[in-house]
Amino acid sequence: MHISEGVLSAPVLITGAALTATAVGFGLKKMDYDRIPQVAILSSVFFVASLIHIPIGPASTHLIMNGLTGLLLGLSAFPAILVGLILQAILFQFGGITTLGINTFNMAFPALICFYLFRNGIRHKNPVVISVCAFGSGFTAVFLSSIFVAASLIFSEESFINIAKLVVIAHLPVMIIEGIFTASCIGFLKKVRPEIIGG
Amino acid sequence: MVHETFTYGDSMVHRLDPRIKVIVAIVFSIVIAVADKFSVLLYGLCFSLSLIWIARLSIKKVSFRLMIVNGFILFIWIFLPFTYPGETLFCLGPFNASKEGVIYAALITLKSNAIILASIALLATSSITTLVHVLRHIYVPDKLVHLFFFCFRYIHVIHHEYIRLMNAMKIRCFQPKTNMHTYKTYAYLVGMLLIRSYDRSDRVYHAMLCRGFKGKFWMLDHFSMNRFDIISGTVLFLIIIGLIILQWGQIIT
Amino acid sequence: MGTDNNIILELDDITFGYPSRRPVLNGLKLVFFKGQRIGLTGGNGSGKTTLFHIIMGLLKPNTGEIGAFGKSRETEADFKEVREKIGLLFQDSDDQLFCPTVAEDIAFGPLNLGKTQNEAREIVKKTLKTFGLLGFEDRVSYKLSSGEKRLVSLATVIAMNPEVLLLDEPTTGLDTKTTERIVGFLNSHTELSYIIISHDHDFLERTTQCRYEMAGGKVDKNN
Amino acid sequence: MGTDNNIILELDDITFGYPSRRPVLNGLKLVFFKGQRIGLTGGNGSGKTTLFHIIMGLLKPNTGEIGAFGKSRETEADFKEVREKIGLLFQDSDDQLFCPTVAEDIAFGPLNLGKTQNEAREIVKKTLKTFGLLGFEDRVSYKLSSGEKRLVSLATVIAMNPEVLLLDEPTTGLDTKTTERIVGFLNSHTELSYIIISHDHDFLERTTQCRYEMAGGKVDKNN
Repeated sequence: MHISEGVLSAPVLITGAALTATAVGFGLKKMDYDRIPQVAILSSVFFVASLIHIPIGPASTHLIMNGLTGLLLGLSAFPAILVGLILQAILFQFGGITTLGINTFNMAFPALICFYLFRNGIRHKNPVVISVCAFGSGFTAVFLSSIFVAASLIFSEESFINIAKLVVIAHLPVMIIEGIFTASCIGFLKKVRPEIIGG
Repeated sequence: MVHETFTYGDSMVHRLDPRIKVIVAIVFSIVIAVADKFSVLLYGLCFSLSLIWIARLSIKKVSFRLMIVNGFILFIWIFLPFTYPGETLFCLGPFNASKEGVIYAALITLKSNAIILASIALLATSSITTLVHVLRHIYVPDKLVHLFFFCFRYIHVIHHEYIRLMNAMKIRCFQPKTNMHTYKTYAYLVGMLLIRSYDRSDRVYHAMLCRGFKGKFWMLDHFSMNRFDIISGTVLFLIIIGLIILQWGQIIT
Repeated sequence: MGTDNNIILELDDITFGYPSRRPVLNGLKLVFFKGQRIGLTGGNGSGKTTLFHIIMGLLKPNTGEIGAFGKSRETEADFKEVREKIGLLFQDSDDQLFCPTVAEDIAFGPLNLGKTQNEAREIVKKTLKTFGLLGFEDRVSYKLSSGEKRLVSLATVIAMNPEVLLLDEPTTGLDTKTTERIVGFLNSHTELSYIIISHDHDFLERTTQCRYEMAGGKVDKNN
Repeated sequence: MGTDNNIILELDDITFGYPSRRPVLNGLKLVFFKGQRIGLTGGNGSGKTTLFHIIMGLLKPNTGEIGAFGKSRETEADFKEVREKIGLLFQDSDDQLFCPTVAEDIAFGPLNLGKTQNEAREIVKKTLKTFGLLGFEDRVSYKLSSGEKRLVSLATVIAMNPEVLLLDEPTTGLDTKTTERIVGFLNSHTELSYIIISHDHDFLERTTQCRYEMAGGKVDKNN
């Protein structure tokens, strides 16, 4: 869900950059040097996994996983997602320098929201609650991201409204798949290494 | 997967001090992103194209990257002319395309391509390892620089683990389809990668402790500017200042 | 490619390598017949594991032809059928097991082959019984001991009911008891043809009829 | 703890394990003297790697006492000194090489020990020379071949000038030439005491004086 370079207006770019800078600064401050390897190596997993193409009907989508990132990394999600996007920008030219701020914000803020909404839910004793919360996290994160992307477009230029609507609608099946994916993944971690999700 | 496609070469752009390249890329991108004059954007695109030309990058590979990037731009061309208010330029059935809409879409196309081409020419022609050192020099927070490098470093290792697990799925005749079995299988694959990475990050941290880690990362200095760097840097900045004057000069005077 | 019904594999002039390094396989030839039980030895880096991965279509050779079950195999689609009939045991069990529980890991292959959940459950039970692992269904694969992981990995392969096995170092690091179980399994399933990579000469002595050696990117018949 | 100056390590009654699993180490005893060169063998999962990590203070034993260099070692601060004198080569080189360039990886330890940038650069050069890797300074660690990675990993350990080495499978997956280099290094540095975990009997034969085996969570003297 990257917005390309050159599309957004200066105020939106600047707001995105400022919000991201603040949140990343805060995330870094809360992250000890000792935790750098862990946050970084998990970010590598998200980077590699984002290249997996998952079929939906005749088309396919790639995994976004910001809900899962939020659940596992909490406050570190902001720096982690920023790092992932910088790498994508340099290696594949997905997005670029001026959109780094807003693109990071659109992906990472929903991750953070899901962390606060669902972190207790995925530590619940009842496996049904865990599944529902993990699904909720995957679904909500993508939903909010698409809303934020849409909002960034509309704030830049009102006539982007149709494209903005399309972004949200096109991501509806992705939200469901991300929900299922996140629920299965958290279920897996819960069974195999519950320490990871603090359960 | 994470091949640094444009990194290796022996052009003037490849030899230029990477600190200059990164700063030029950042300033140029910002100027183009906020500029709104056709002339400025056209000159900007020419600037990026000449950098690509000087860097002697494969036209085929560069065009391939542009194609991917312009996917989103295509959407803008499909929608924007018909929704942007203004004087009607042409009609397509019941839809009226406005002249202003077409101009706006063209501006976006120019901006996007100018910035992407500049990023390819200036950033992708340095290795990530070099860029990591540059980031440290331009006062990016220490922790972020190390997070960035560690992430890049272990992408390679994890990609190998990913291939091995994909092979394990393949030899058991896994076929991705639109069904729960497929989504669950991919979730297990990612879950397994996450668990292994947790364990690996512990081991890496232990290896750091064994080498006396006390909360500080080290980097050795690498860069030194020569005359070529100073001259090229000055030329590049003068061009960007020219673009700025062309765009906003009248406002100041 | 040969049309002899008894030929399982026919590799001709296979070359494989990475740019700017010495080729791993270099003009390799191999014919493997139904009923054969071959032990494959050779030094580290001699290309034994690479050979197995080429046979399964996980690596594509730079040059050469691969025939399997009477057909030439080139595309990903060709190898799908090969993978239904040949089971590969990876050198490292951690590469083979990725499901949360032992039951799910063993059921994965059969489900991919179109079995129903109930059929898969039956297969899991039967396979676990074969390896003396009954009661392991709900154990977490990741937390098994390395011997148990090895047996479960073999079980995931056997669950797909293959005609042919390629076993890559099946006994490395195993205790005598687990090794005995594998020997017992192989010797009691005479319908299976297989190639075993191993450094354990004693094990090969008891499970194979002949010994091939890999060197210089080629397979040499030893005896 | 003993006061004999020649004792490097003295482990007494060490138990280590994870909840609800069989303990990995179980009442382990080990005395390791200056000048000793021990080969350590044992099946997968027998606890060899765990033992090394316990010695370095990376894992804390559930029970038991660890003495090193004449002092009892318990806290993180105690082990800092241990880690300056004992160098551990990890089983997986990718865990050990975490810096952008080879030079930075080798300089990391010396810089942490308080050397200046210039001194560290000298050490890098000297160490690379020892392993025949001159010119590798600016190579990127993740692009090295597995043999080169192994040598650079060993170089990062040696750069800290340790008295004792713990080498975990130093030759797995290495070609003969690289193995020879490691053998050459070990045999020409007679001042080093070490314990080597390896499955490669030939390599142990050439580099160690005696063989210990791990089984049942304990170390047994073999000869």
